[in-house]
Amino acid sequence: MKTINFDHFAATKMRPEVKSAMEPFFIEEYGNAQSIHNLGDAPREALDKSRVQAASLFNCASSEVIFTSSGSESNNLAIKGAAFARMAQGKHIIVSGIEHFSVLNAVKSLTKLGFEFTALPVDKDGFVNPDDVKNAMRKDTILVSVTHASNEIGTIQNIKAISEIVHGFGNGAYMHTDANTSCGFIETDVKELGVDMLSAAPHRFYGPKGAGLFYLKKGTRIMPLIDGGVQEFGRRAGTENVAAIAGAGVACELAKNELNKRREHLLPIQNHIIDSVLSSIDEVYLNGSRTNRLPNNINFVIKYIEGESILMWLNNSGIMVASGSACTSKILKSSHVLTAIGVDAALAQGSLLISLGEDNTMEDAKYFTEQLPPIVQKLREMSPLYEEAKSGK
Amino acid sequence: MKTINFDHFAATKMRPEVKSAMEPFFIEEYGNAQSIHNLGDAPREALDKSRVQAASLFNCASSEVIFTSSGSESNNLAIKGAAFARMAQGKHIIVSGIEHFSVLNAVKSLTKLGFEFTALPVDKDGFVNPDDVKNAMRKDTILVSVTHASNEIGTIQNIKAISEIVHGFGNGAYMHTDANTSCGFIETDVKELGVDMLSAAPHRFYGPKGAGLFYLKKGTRIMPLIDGGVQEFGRRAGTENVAAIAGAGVACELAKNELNKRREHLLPIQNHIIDSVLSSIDEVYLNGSRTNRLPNNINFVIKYIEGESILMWLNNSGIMVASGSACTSKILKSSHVLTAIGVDAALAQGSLLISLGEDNTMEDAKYFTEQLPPIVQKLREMSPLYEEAKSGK
Amino acid sequence: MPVYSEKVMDHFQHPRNVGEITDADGIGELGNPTCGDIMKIYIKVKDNKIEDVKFKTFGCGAAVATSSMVTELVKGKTLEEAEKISNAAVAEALDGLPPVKMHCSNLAADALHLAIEDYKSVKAGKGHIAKVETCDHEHEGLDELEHA
Amino acid sequence: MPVYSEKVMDHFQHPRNVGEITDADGIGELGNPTCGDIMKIYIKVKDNKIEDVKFKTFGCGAAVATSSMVTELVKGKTLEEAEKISNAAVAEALDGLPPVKMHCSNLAADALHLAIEDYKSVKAGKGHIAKVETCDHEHEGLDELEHA
Ligand SMILES: Cc1ncc(COP(=O)(O)O)c(C=O)c1O
Ligand SMILES: Cc1ncc(COP(=O)(O)O)c(C=O)c1O
Repeated sequence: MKTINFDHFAATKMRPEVKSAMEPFFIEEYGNAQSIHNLGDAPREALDKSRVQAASLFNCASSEVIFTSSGSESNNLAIKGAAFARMAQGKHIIVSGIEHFSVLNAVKSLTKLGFEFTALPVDKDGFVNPDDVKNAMRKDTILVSVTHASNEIGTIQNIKAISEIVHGFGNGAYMHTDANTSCGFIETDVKELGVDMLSAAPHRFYGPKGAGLFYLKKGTRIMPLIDGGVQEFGRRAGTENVAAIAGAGVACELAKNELNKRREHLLPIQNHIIDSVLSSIDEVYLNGSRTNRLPNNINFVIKYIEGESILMWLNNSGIMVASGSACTSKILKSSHVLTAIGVDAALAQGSLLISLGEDNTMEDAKYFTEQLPPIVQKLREMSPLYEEAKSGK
Repeated sequence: MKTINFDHFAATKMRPEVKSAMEPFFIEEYGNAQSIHNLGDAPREALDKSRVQAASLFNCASSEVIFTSSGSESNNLAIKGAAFARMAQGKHIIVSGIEHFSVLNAVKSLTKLGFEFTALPVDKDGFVNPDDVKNAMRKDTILVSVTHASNEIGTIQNIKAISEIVHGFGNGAYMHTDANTSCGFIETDVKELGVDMLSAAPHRFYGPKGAGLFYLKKGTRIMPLIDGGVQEFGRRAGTENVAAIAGAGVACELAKNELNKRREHLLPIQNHIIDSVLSSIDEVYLNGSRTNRLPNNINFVIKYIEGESILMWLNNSGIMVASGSACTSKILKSSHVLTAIGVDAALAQGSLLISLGEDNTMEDAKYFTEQLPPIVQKLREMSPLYEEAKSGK
Repeated sequence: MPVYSEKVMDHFQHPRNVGEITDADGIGELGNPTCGDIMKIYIKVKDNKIEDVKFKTFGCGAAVATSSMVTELVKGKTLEEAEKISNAAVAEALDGLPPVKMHCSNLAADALHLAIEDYKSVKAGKGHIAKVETCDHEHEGLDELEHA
Repeated sequence: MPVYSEKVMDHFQHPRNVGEITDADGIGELGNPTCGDIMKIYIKVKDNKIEDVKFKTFGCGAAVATSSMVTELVKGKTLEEAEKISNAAVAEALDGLPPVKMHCSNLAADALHLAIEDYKSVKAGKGHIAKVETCDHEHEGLDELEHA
């Protein structure tokens, strides 16, 4: 049976070009990029090249690119790094309520060290209102972090407007955006976005696991999360994962070149799935903005049934999806993003999260929209909630 | 020309078995280990397997193994993680003066948050005196970190004795050891060492870059360095670098099986180089303990000449070495380890750091001991210091 | 998806005794949609034996499989025998459940016991018992994972 | 090791004018072994021209190459011409130096100027000038790298 990956937010298949760029650095060119003898040459050049490729995707200088190990590390570096560097100026941080846990838990853990944070509300489509940012800004606000596009509901924020407010406040507060979901699929031009820091994860756009990207605008002060040697301009110590970084660079180059092509490929598939599911199954809702949305994200709530069961049945049909239900989450809580946009906790159990990628075809979409309705039917027939609803209880 | 890697502390060549274990996880099994659909199966199993392999090397439970991205990250997790988790108990940390920068700079950066540290002296061979640990312990000491074996002078510390003192003090202080240089070459049995935390770096023993190991004894409380998802038992968030972790596991298994073989292979080569250099070149000294020493480390001081120049001439002969000279360090300071064992700053410029590995042969050693004396001679003839010394100035 | 045993997968994909019993003698309902699982078990009792049993479940794979398994285990058993079946026994009959599911989706025996209680309550003229709302598994998952 | 240009490597491997001039007219010595580099330049002056020049250097590749290059650049030049040669000009003649070396090992022109000063001091009857201890490049390297 064919495997259809409709869960690209969990994993994308690395491009062959990416793998080829990594290959020399496993065995032949195994040297340390910091070595000044010959074994360091090829690794050092690979890092330089990759930095240029990433810088081109972000429209920044290569000296503003720092390689980390993951999107979570980049987010933690932004939040904790800026917090520790600027604690003399203040201890207040603003985030949106729909940030990824690597942002939310980072700010929560800072509260143990005396920091405070404001979590901004979002509207029913998941948008942060820039006016709310303005109202939340305080003299002691040192950092604002708002995710570029939600990894659950795909809503794309108006980061430019938020950055302008943050910088316009005039107290030197930094603006960070978590672009771990958006990067590779929509523009992530740091000048256009107006941010001081940006996090991205090449493994989300056909690059390797093990490399994260971090844009740090010249002049932005952070403390390292990982102290030690001078790697990454003294901002992130540790022997560099040369192969992963080399691959990450290629993934950035591909992303830059293919952004339009990717959108054109994904949009019809996304549209087909949304339209077909909404019309063929009753009591199903789309979460997130219908228009200002990533081209590769779809999030439904299917009433009366539970996500893990849907996921397991789809898995049986060779279709891999995710869910924001409590049962599918390792912390056994349903999605805080769905809660933030006002989805009732019981309804959130029926969440279905589809994320598309370059390997998906319109046939995949059609196969999925055929497979889903009978699964929903079967699970609803087994559901005491559906029974109650039908009997009017 | 043949390339002889005498700088294995910078980089070791990955074993083919390690590469094979990684291979499936680049493209075919590209899934996310956290996915509950089929794409998550192989990655999850790979992590489990690798954890067992690492646990076997450390003689601990697999639930006590946490994968990080590097030795530096493991060290930072130990130091900052324990500091933040236990700051209510106290804010004093003890380290040795010859720790790696990923330990030293981590404690230094904690001082900005109100922590204090004591850096213990070492004797001329680089040993920490356990009595000094005893004297440095305070009621508010929460953590002691001493490197298992020095990455510069190879001296192996008596960690067991130090752990006993730390735990015997009775205030609940934790004991961490940085085994990033020792692991894979001497025993790193955490029960035997008596430590609560241990850091290790598979890329140092024929494993891949991009994976670090961290042993965290059951019951030991730390705060994550990277907050976010539930990966690594909630101790280290971020999409797992499955390939690197799979490779790391194999490197651990190989290390466990080959520890004796490695020592038997390395010792004669080490001995030949030490004996030959000390007898064929005058005014050369060996740094570090002659007996209680890693089998793969050699550290000389060659008077009157400078490390980078030696390194460049050896590089010309196909021999890759390192140095603790200021010129070879990216922070432009000569080795703090040599300073700590009492080597004069000027002498430290002539430091030559040789680290051996499985690809080295006795022929390599002989070739090196032939090549070195004329290089030393040439550089000394060019050296104003040598001129002064000879003329008795 | 081998997080689940083959037996769990079998019961999930081919659940036994799904449905309602319109003239049930006892109904046990347990759970809370907020937390993810609701189980409803219907029993038909004759001569102190569970003559028929059916279930409806809203929940994850483990919830469905444990519901299915408990119905299979108790069919034809006396009430006393049925009361002795524990959640742990159900999990064991399924060749185990992943640790994270042990305490949250492993409630089918409890639902069965409620159905028996309901039957007894009605028989004693006390009427039906209430649905039981559980959410004891709503917790910070990370705390669970503490090395403590 | 292409951190260094080919010209640097050439001068490092084939340093020009290594040695001492026993009856030198001027000697300039600069540096400090603690920081890594010491350069000593000997000049022989005739008719206001640098007739001969030799050097000894303790230091890294850049230190050796800049010493060698400066001797090549000034041989036969007038003292005035030689005084105009800057460290930057030496680095440029070598097709550049890695940034980290620019300020620490790029002192050969300074040493040459000291040799000329020494020559003038002796000629003026004021005796030899002192060796100059420099360690201005001793700094926290990381600060250098600050994004500031
Ligand atoms: C003793 C010691 N600690 C820490 C490290 C840092 O390890 P990594 O380079 O993997 O971050 C090293 C590495 O080189 C080391 O030798
Ligand atoms: C929006 C967002 N932020 C952060 C992350 C964390 O990235 P990583 O898994 O690479 O640590 C993710 C990843 O899944 C994400 O979607």
